[in-house]
Amino acid sequence: MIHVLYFAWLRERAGTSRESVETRAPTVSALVEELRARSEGHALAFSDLRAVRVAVDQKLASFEAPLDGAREVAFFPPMTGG
Amino acid sequence: MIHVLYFAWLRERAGTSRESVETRAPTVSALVEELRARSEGHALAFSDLRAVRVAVDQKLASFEAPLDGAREVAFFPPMTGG
Amino acid sequence: MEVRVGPEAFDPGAELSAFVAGVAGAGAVVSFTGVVRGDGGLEAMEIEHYPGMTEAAIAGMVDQARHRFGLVAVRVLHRHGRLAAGEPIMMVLTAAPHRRAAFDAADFLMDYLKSRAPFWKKELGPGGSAWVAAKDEDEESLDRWAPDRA
Amino acid sequence: MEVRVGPEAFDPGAELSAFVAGVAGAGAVVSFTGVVRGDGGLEAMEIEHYPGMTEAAIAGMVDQARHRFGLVAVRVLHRHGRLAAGEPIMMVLTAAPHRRAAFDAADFLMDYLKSRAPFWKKELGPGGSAWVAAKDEDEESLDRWAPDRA
Repeated sequence: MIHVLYFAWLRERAGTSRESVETRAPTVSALVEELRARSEGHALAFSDLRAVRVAVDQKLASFEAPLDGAREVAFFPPMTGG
Repeated sequence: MIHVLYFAWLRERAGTSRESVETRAPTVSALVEELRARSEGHALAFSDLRAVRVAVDQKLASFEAPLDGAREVAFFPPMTGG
Repeated sequence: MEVRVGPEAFDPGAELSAFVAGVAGAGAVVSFTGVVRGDGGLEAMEIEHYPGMTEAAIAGMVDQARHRFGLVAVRVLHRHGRLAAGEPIMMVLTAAPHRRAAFDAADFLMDYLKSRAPFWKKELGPGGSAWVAAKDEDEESLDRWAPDRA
Repeated sequence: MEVRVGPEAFDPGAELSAFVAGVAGAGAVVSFTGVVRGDGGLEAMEIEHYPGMTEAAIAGMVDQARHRFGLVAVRVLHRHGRLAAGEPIMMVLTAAPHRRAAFDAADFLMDYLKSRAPFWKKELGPGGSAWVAAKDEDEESLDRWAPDRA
Protein backbone atom coordinates (compact mmCIF):
# COMPACT_ATOMS: atom_id res chain seq x y z
CA MET A 1 0.00 0.00 0.00
CA ILE A 2 1.21 3.48 -0.88
CA HIS A 3 0.12 6.80 0.62
CA VAL A 4 -0.57 9.23 -2.21
CA LEU A 5 -0.48 12.96 -1.41
CA TYR A 6 -1.71 15.90 -3.49
CA PHE A 7 -0.83 19.55 -3.04
CA ALA A 8 -2.07 22.91 -4.35
CA TRP A 9 -4.23 22.68 -7.50
CA LEU A 10 -3.59 18.94 -7.85
CA ARG A 11 -5.22 18.54 -4.44
CA GLU A 12 -8.14 20.72 -5.50
CA ARG A 13 -8.67 18.79 -8.74
CA ALA A 14 -8.25 15.34 -7.21
CA GLY A 15 -10.64 16.39 -4.46
CA THR A 16 -8.44 14.90 -1.74
CA SER A 17 -5.15 15.70 -0.03
CA ARG A 18 -4.25 12.10 0.81
CA GLU A 19 -5.40 8.62 -0.06
CA SER A 20 -4.13 5.09 0.50
CA VAL A 21 -3.77 3.07 -2.68
CA GLU A 22 -3.36 -0.68 -3.12
CA THR A 23 -1.08 -0.97 -6.12
CA ARG A 24 1.57 -3.06 -7.78
CA ALA A 25 2.58 -0.25 -10.12
CA PRO A 26 6.32 -0.59 -10.74
CA THR A 27 6.94 3.10 -11.49
CA VAL A 28 5.47 6.53 -10.82
CA SER A 29 4.16 6.63 -14.41
CA ALA A 30 2.30 3.35 -13.93
CA LEU A 31 0.83 4.65 -10.67
CA VAL A 32 -0.37 7.81 -12.43
CA GLU A 33 -2.21 5.67 -15.01
CA GLU A 34 -4.03 3.85 -12.19
CA LEU A 35 -4.84 7.09 -10.35
CA ARG A 36 -6.26 8.69 -13.51
CA ALA A 37 -9.00 6.03 -13.52
CA ARG A 38 -10.14 6.88 -9.99
CA SER A 39 -12.33 9.88 -10.86
CA GLU A 40 -12.84 12.69 -13.33
CA GLY A 41 -11.04 14.96 -10.88
CA HIS A 42 -8.03 12.66 -10.82
CA ALA A 43 -8.01 12.54 -14.62
CA LEU A 44 -8.11 16.34 -14.69
CA ALA A 45 -5.30 16.61 -12.12
CA PHE A 46 -3.06 14.47 -14.32
CA SER A 47 -4.21 15.87 -17.68
CA ASP A 48 -0.90 17.64 -18.36
CA LEU A 49 2.06 15.95 -16.70
CA ARG A 50 4.45 18.70 -17.78
CA ALA A 51 2.89 20.78 -15.02
CA VAL A 52 3.22 18.04 -12.41
CA ARG A 53 6.16 17.33 -10.12
CA VAL A 54 6.56 14.20 -7.99
CA ALA A 55 8.32 13.22 -4.78
CA VAL A 56 8.87 9.61 -3.70
CA ASP A 57 9.31 9.26 0.06
CA GLN A 58 9.77 13.02 0.27
CA LYS A 59 12.53 13.26 -2.32
CA LEU A 60 12.02 14.82 -5.76
CA ALA A 61 11.83 12.05 -8.36
CA SER A 62 11.06 11.52 -12.03
CA PHE A 63 8.02 9.78 -13.51
CA GLU A 64 10.30 6.89 -14.43
CA ALA A 65 11.31 6.34 -10.78
CA PRO A 66 10.67 2.79 -9.47
CA LEU A 67 8.25 2.37 -6.59
CA ASP A 68 9.55 -0.82 -4.97
CA GLY A 69 9.41 -0.25 -1.23
CA ALA A 70 8.05 3.30 -1.57
CA ARG A 71 5.60 4.30 1.15
CA GLU A 72 4.67 7.84 0.13
CA VAL A 73 4.27 9.42 -3.30
CA ALA A 74 3.35 13.11 -3.57
CA PHE A 75 2.13 15.03 -6.63
CA PHE A 76 2.22 18.82 -6.90
CA PRO A 77 2.76 21.73 -9.29
CA PRO A 78 6.18 23.40 -9.67
CA MET A 79 7.09 24.89 -6.31
CA THR A 80 6.67 28.59 -5.57
CA GLY A 81 8.40 29.17 -2.25
CA GLY A 82 10.55 32.07 -1.13
CA MET B 1 44.08 80.70 -1.33
CA ILE B 2 43.24 77.02 -1.29
CA HIS B 3 42.33 74.87 1.69
CA VAL B 4 44.35 71.67 1.53
CA LEU B 5 43.07 68.65 3.49
CA TYR B 6 44.83 65.40 4.33
CA PHE B 7 43.26 62.15 5.49
CA ALA B 8 44.43 58.83 6.98
CA TRP B 9 48.16 58.15 6.56
CA LEU B 10 48.63 61.22 4.37
CA ARG B 11 47.43 63.29 7.34
CA GLU B 12 49.78 61.45 9.67
CA ARG B 13 52.78 61.95 7.37
CA ALA B 14 52.04 65.57 6.54
CA GLY B 15 51.57 66.21 10.25
CA THR B 16 48.41 68.24 9.66
CA SER B 17 44.80 67.63 8.68
CA ARG B 18 44.23 71.02 7.08
CA GLU B 19 46.26 73.98 5.94
CA SER B 20 45.64 77.12 3.92
CA VAL B 21 47.99 77.56 0.99
CA GLU B 22 48.68 80.65 -1.10
CA THR B 23 49.30 79.29 -4.55
CA ARG B 24 49.03 79.97 -8.26
CA ALA B 25 49.47 76.32 -9.18
CA PRO B 26 47.39 75.69 -12.32
CA THR B 27 46.83 71.96 -11.65
CA VAL B 28 46.75 69.43 -8.81
CA SER B 29 50.16 68.13 -9.93
CA ALA B 30 51.69 71.58 -9.69
CA LEU B 31 50.16 72.03 -6.23
CA VAL B 32 51.64 68.72 -5.11
CA GLU B 33 55.12 69.92 -6.19
CA GLU B 34 54.71 73.04 -4.03
CA LEU B 35 53.40 71.04 -1.05
CA ARG B 36 56.31 68.57 -1.22
CA ALA B 37 58.68 71.42 -0.41
CA ARG B 38 56.83 72.33 2.79
CA SER B 39 58.39 69.69 5.07
CA GLU B 40 59.99 66.28 5.13
CA GLY B 41 56.62 64.93 6.23
CA HIS B 42 54.94 66.47 3.21
CA ALA B 43 57.61 65.00 0.93
CA LEU B 44 57.04 61.60 2.53
CA ALA B 45 53.26 61.88 2.16
CA PHE B 46 53.66 62.48 -1.58
CA SER B 47 56.55 60.07 -2.16
CA ASP B 48 54.41 57.60 -4.17
CA LEU B 49 51.53 59.26 -5.96
CA ARG B 50 50.14 55.92 -7.17
CA ALA B 51 48.91 55.47 -3.59
CA VAL B 52 47.34 58.95 -3.43
CA ARG B 53 43.83 59.97 -4.44
CA VAL B 54 42.64 63.55 -4.79
CA ALA B 55 39.34 65.42 -4.55
CA VAL B 56 38.85 68.99 -5.80
CA ASP B 57 35.97 70.76 -4.08
CA GLN B 58 34.81 67.39 -2.73
CA LYS B 59 34.70 65.60 -6.07
CA LEU B 60 37.18 62.89 -7.07
CA ALA B 61 39.64 64.32 -9.59
CA SER B 62 42.85 63.46 -11.40
CA PHE B 63 46.30 64.96 -10.84
CA GLU B 64 45.90 66.75 -14.15
CA ALA B 65 42.74 68.53 -12.98
CA PRO B 66 42.89 72.37 -13.22
CA LEU B 67 42.63 74.38 -10.02
CA ASP B 68 41.16 77.65 -11.30
CA GLY B 69 38.53 78.69 -8.81
CA ALA B 70 39.06 75.62 -6.58
CA ARG B 71 38.63 76.31 -2.88
CA GLU B 72 39.36 72.90 -1.35
CA VAL B 73 41.76 70.16 -2.41
CA ALA B 74 41.94 66.93 -0.40
CA PHE B 75 44.57 64.19 -0.55
CA PHE B 76 44.01 60.67 0.79
CA PRO B 77 44.79 56.98 0.22
CA PRO B 78 42.40 54.70 -1.71
CA MET B 79 39.15 54.59 0.20
CA THR B 80 38.25 51.67 2.45
CA GLY B 81 34.62 52.19 3.42
CA GLY B 82 31.85 49.65 3.74
CA MET C 1 17.94 26.35 15.23
CA GLU C 2 18.90 27.07 11.64
CA VAL C 3 15.60 26.33 9.92
CA ARG C 4 12.14 27.31 11.15
CA VAL C 5 8.98 26.50 9.19
CA GLY C 6 5.65 27.36 10.76
CA PRO C 7 2.49 29.44 10.65
CA GLU C 8 3.68 31.98 13.26
CA ALA C 9 4.44 35.58 12.30
CA PHE C 10 8.02 36.75 12.89
CA ASP C 11 9.78 40.10 13.18
CA PRO C 12 12.62 40.42 10.63
CA GLY C 13 14.35 43.03 12.79
CA ALA C 14 14.38 40.86 15.90
CA GLU C 15 15.72 37.96 13.82
CA LEU C 16 18.51 40.11 12.35
CA SER C 17 19.50 41.52 15.76
CA ALA C 18 19.77 38.05 17.29
CA PHE C 19 21.69 36.77 14.27
CA VAL C 20 24.23 39.64 14.24
CA ALA C 21 24.78 39.27 18.00
CA GLY C 22 25.67 35.60 17.52
CA VAL C 23 28.27 35.91 14.75
CA ALA C 24 31.08 37.98 16.25
CA GLY C 25 33.69 36.41 13.97
CA ALA C 26 31.95 37.36 10.74
CA GLY C 27 32.44 40.69 9.04
CA ALA C 28 29.48 40.46 6.66
CA VAL C 29 25.82 39.71 7.30
CA VAL C 30 23.20 39.61 4.53
CA SER C 31 19.47 39.24 5.04
CA PHE C 32 16.70 38.72 2.52
CA THR C 33 13.10 39.24 3.58
CA GLY C 34 10.17 38.32 1.34
CA VAL C 35 7.00 40.32 2.00
CA VAL C 36 3.44 39.80 0.73
CA ARG C 37 3.03 42.53 -1.89
CA GLY C 38 0.01 44.74 -1.56
CA ASP C 39 -0.18 45.91 -5.16
CA GLY C 40 -2.68 44.67 -7.75
CA GLY C 41 -5.45 44.51 -5.17
CA LEU C 42 -3.88 41.51 -3.42
CA GLU C 43 -5.49 41.09 -0.01
CA ALA C 44 -3.87 37.96 1.35
CA MET C 45 -1.79 34.94 0.48
CA GLU C 46 -2.30 31.29 1.40
CA ILE C 47 0.85 29.24 1.54
CA GLU C 48 0.60 25.46 1.46
CA HIS C 49 3.56 23.24 2.23
CA TYR C 50 4.54 19.57 2.49
CA PRO C 51 5.18 18.89 6.18
CA GLY C 52 8.31 16.85 6.72
CA MET C 53 9.70 17.23 3.22
CA THR C 54 9.84 21.02 3.59
CA GLU C 55 12.10 20.98 6.64
CA ALA C 56 14.34 18.27 5.20
CA ALA C 57 14.66 20.03 1.82
CA ILE C 58 15.57 23.37 3.42
CA ALA C 59 18.05 21.73 5.81
CA GLY C 60 19.76 20.18 2.78
CA MET C 61 19.97 23.57 1.02
CA VAL C 62 21.36 25.19 4.16
CA ASP C 63 24.10 22.53 4.47
CA GLN C 64 25.04 23.01 0.82
CA ALA C 65 25.23 26.80 1.26
CA ARG C 66 27.31 26.55 4.42
CA HIS C 67 29.97 24.40 2.80
CA ARG C 68 29.98 26.00 -0.62
CA PHE C 69 30.34 29.59 0.67
CA GLY C 70 32.16 28.98 3.97
CA LEU C 71 29.42 30.52 6.06
CA VAL C 72 29.97 31.31 9.73
CA ALA C 73 26.22 31.14 10.33
CA VAL C 74 23.00 30.73 8.35
CA ARG C 75 19.30 30.80 9.15
CA VAL C 76 16.11 30.30 7.13
CA LEU C 77 12.56 31.10 8.27
CA HIS C 78 9.48 30.38 6.16
CA ARG C 79 5.82 30.77 7.04
CA HIS C 80 2.84 28.82 5.78
CA GLY C 81 -0.88 29.40 6.18
CA ARG C 82 -2.72 32.67 5.57
CA LEU C 83 -0.73 35.93 5.40
CA ALA C 84 -2.02 39.47 4.95
CA ALA C 85 -0.49 42.00 2.53
CA GLY C 86 2.62 43.57 4.04
CA GLU C 87 3.43 40.57 6.25
CA PRO C 88 6.88 38.96 6.02
CA ILE C 89 6.67 35.55 4.30
CA MET C 90 10.19 34.30 4.74
CA MET C 91 13.73 35.33 5.59
CA VAL C 92 17.23 34.13 4.82
CA LEU C 93 20.22 35.25 6.93
CA THR C 94 23.86 34.55 6.06
CA ALA C 95 27.10 35.50 7.81
CA ALA C 96 30.61 35.14 6.35
CA PRO C 97 34.05 36.69 6.78
CA HIS C 98 33.63 38.72 3.55
CA ARG C 99 30.72 40.26 1.69
CA ARG C 100 30.91 38.27 -1.56
CA ALA C 101 30.31 34.95 0.22
CA ALA C 102 27.48 36.35 2.34
CA PHE C 103 25.74 37.85 -0.73
CA ASP C 104 26.20 34.78 -2.91
CA ALA C 105 24.98 32.39 -0.22
CA ALA C 106 21.79 34.39 0.36
CA ASP C 107 21.21 34.60 -3.41
CA PHE C 108 21.81 30.83 -3.80
CA LEU C 109 19.44 29.98 -0.95
CA MET C 110 16.71 32.20 -2.41
CA ASP C 111 17.01 30.53 -5.81
CA TYR C 112 16.71 27.08 -4.18
CA LEU C 113 13.83 28.07 -1.92
CA LYS C 114 11.90 29.55 -4.87
CA SER C 115 12.05 26.41 -6.99
CA ARG C 116 12.99 23.43 -4.79
CA ALA C 117 11.31 23.88 -1.41
CA PRO C 118 7.78 22.39 -1.40
CA PHE C 119 5.70 25.52 -0.90
CA TRP C 120 2.80 26.68 -3.07
CA LYS C 121 1.39 30.19 -2.96
CA LYS C 122 -2.19 31.17 -3.66
CA GLU C 123 -3.11 34.83 -4.02
CA LEU C 124 -6.45 36.05 -2.70
CA GLY C 125 -7.92 39.26 -4.08
CA PRO C 126 -11.32 40.88 -4.62
CA GLY C 127 -11.79 38.89 -7.83
CA GLY C 128 -11.14 35.50 -6.27
CA SER C 129 -8.08 33.38 -5.76
CA ALA C 130 -5.35 31.98 -7.99
CA TRP C 131 -2.31 29.78 -7.55
CA VAL C 132 0.94 31.59 -8.26
CA ALA C 133 2.60 30.10 -11.36
CA ALA C 134 6.28 29.17 -11.26
CA LYS C 135 8.41 31.45 -13.45
CA ASP C 136 10.86 30.26 -16.07
CA GLU C 137 13.25 32.95 -14.85
CA ASP C 138 13.34 31.27 -11.42
CA GLU C 139 14.59 28.03 -12.99
CA GLU C 140 17.12 30.01 -15.02
CA SER C 141 18.29 31.80 -11.88
CA LEU C 142 18.76 28.41 -10.19
CA ASP C 143 20.80 27.14 -13.14
CA ARG C 144 23.48 29.73 -12.34
CA TRP C 145 24.61 27.55 -9.42
CA ALA C 146 25.04 24.30 -11.39
CA PRO C 147 28.45 22.71 -10.63
CA ASP C 148 29.74 23.12 -14.18
CA ARG C 149 29.03 26.84 -14.04
CA ALA C 150 30.64 27.42 -10.63
CA MET D 1 16.31 60.18 5.69
CA GLU D 2 18.03 57.87 3.24
CA VAL D 3 21.65 58.41 4.25
CA ARG D 4 22.97 58.68 7.79
CA VAL D 5 26.66 59.17 8.54
CA GLY D 6 27.70 59.66 12.15
CA PRO D 7 29.57 58.32 15.17
CA GLU D 8 26.45 56.93 16.88
CA ALA D 9 25.96 53.18 17.26
CA PHE D 10 22.87 51.72 15.59
CA ASP D 11 20.84 48.52 15.89
CA PRO D 12 20.62 46.67 12.55
CA GLY D 13 17.44 44.91 13.66
CA ALA D 14 15.64 48.12 14.56
CA GLU D 15 16.69 49.62 11.22
CA LEU D 16 15.41 46.59 9.29
CA SER D 17 12.09 46.54 11.15
CA ALA D 18 11.46 50.22 10.43
CA PHE D 19 12.50 49.78 6.79
CA VAL D 20 10.25 46.75 6.17
CA ALA D 21 7.30 48.52 7.82
CA GLY D 22 7.70 51.43 5.41
CA VAL D 23 7.80 49.55 2.09
CA ALA D 24 4.43 47.79 1.86
CA GLY D 25 4.54 47.78 -1.95
CA ALA D 26 7.83 45.92 -2.21
CA GLY D 27 8.06 42.15 -2.17
CA ALA D 28 11.81 41.92 -1.58
CA VAL D 29 14.01 43.54 1.05
CA VAL D 30 17.78 42.95 1.25
CA SER D 31 20.06 44.18 4.01
CA PHE D 32 23.82 44.12 4.27
CA THR D 33 25.45 44.74 7.64
CA GLY D 34 29.21 45.18 8.01
CA VAL D 35 30.56 44.25 11.44
CA VAL D 36 34.00 44.84 13.01
CA ARG D 37 35.63 41.42 12.89
CA GLY D 38 37.06 40.11 16.13
CA ASP D 39 39.51 37.63 14.67
CA GLY D 40 43.27 38.11 14.39
CA GLY D 41 43.39 39.85 17.77
CA LEU D 42 41.64 42.95 16.45
CA GLU D 43 40.41 45.03 19.37
CA ALA D 44 38.92 48.08 17.73
CA MET D 45 38.66 50.04 14.53
CA GLU D 46 39.03 53.76 13.92
CA ILE D 47 37.12 55.07 10.93
CA GLU D 48 38.06 58.46 9.52
CA HIS D 49 35.88 60.22 6.98
CA TYR D 50 35.69 63.41 4.93
CA PRO D 51 32.78 65.43 6.35
CA GLY D 52 30.61 66.89 3.62
CA MET D 53 32.05 64.87 0.77
CA THR D 54 31.00 61.59 2.44
CA GLU D 55 27.33 62.47 2.62
CA ALA D 56 27.29 63.89 -0.92
CA ALA D 57 29.12 60.89 -2.38
CA ILE D 58 26.77 58.39 -0.72
CA ALA D 59 23.68 60.38 -1.74
CA GLY D 60 24.92 60.20 -5.34
CA MET D 61 25.40 56.42 -5.12
CA VAL D 62 21.94 56.00 -3.62
CA ASP D 63 20.34 58.01 -6.45
CA GLN D 64 22.15 55.90 -9.03
CA ALA D 65 21.04 52.67 -7.36
CA ARG D 66 17.43 53.81 -7.08
CA HIS D 67 17.12 54.56 -10.77
CA ARG D 68 19.23 51.72 -12.10
CA PHE D 69 17.42 49.00 -10.13
CA GLY D 70 13.96 50.54 -9.76
CA LEU D 71 14.10 50.55 -5.97
CA VAL D 72 11.00 51.27 -3.91
CA ALA D 73 13.18 52.34 -0.99
CA VAL D 74 16.85 52.48 -0.06
CA ARG D 75 18.82 53.43 3.04
CA VAL D 76 22.52 53.63 3.90
CA LEU D 77 24.01 54.04 7.37
CA HIS D 78 27.75 54.37 8.02
CA ARG D 79 29.58 55.06 11.26
CA HIS D 80 32.86 56.83 11.83
CA GLY D 81 35.04 57.16 14.93
CA ARG D 82 36.13 54.33 17.21
CA LEU D 83 34.29 50.98 17.05
CA ALA D 84 34.84 47.86 19.16
CA ALA D 85 35.03 44.33 17.71
CA GLY D 86 31.55 42.99 17.04
CA GLU D 87 29.97 46.43 16.52
CA PRO D 88 28.07 47.14 13.30
CA ILE D 89 30.04 49.52 11.04
CA MET D 90 27.54 50.17 8.31
CA MET D 91 24.34 48.95 6.74
CA VAL D 92 22.66 49.05 3.34
CA LEU D 93 18.93 48.38 2.93
CA THR D 94 17.17 47.98 -0.42
CA ALA D 95 13.54 47.25 -1.29
CA ALA D 96 12.23 46.33 -4.74
CA PRO D 97 9.27 44.50 -6.28
CA HIS D 98 11.46 41.44 -7.01
CA ARG D 99 14.48 39.82 -5.41
CA ARG D 100 17.00 40.22 -8.26
CA ALA D 101 16.77 44.03 -8.17
CA ALA D 102 16.97 44.17 -4.37
CA PHE D 103 20.04 41.89 -4.30
CA ASP D 104 21.83 43.64 -7.16
CA ALA D 105 21.21 47.11 -5.73
CA ALA D 106 22.64 46.14 -2.33
CA ASP D 107 25.64 44.52 -4.03
CA PHE D 108 26.18 47.62 -6.22
CA LEU D 109 25.97 49.99 -3.25
CA MET D 110 28.46 47.90 -1.27
CA ASP D 111 30.96 47.96 -4.14
CA TYR D 112 30.66 51.75 -4.40
CA LEU D 113 30.85 52.32 -0.67
CA LYS D 114 33.98 50.13 -0.40
CA SER D 115 35.93 52.04 -3.03
CA ARG D 116 34.29 55.42 -3.66
CA ALA D 117 32.99 56.73 -0.32
CA PRO D 118 35.66 58.71 1.54
CA PHE D 119 36.19 56.51 4.58
CA TRP D 120 39.48 55.11 5.83
CA LYS D 121 39.75 52.29 8.35
CA LYS D 122 42.52 51.79 10.87
CA GLU D 123 42.74 48.53 12.81
CA LEU D 124 43.89 48.60 16.42
CA GLY D 125 45.28 45.43 17.97
CA PRO D 126 47.71 44.40 20.71
CA GLY D 127 50.66 44.94 18.34
CA GLY D 128 49.73 48.49 17.42
CA SER D 129 47.63 50.03 14.68
CA ALA D 130 47.59 49.86 10.89
CA TRP D 131 45.59 51.46 8.11
CA VAL D 132 43.54 48.94 6.14
CA ALA D 133 44.84 48.70 2.57
CA ALA D 134 42.41 48.90 -0.34
CA LYS D 135 42.08 45.57 -2.16
CA ASP D 136 42.44 45.11 -5.92
CA GLU D 137 39.44 42.77 -5.76
CA ASP D 138 37.28 45.65 -4.54
CA GLU D 139 38.12 47.67 -7.67
CA GLU D 140 37.43 44.60 -9.80
CA SER D 141 34.11 44.07 -8.05
CA LEU D 142 33.21 47.70 -8.79
CA ASP D 143 34.12 47.26 -12.47
CA ARG D 144 31.24 44.79 -12.81
CA TRP D 145 28.82 47.73 -12.80
CA ALA D 146 30.49 49.72 -15.58
CA PRO D 147 27.92 50.85 -18.19
CA ASP D 148 29.43 48.71 -20.97
CA ARG D 149 29.12 45.60 -18.85
CA ALA D 150 25.54 46.20 -17.73
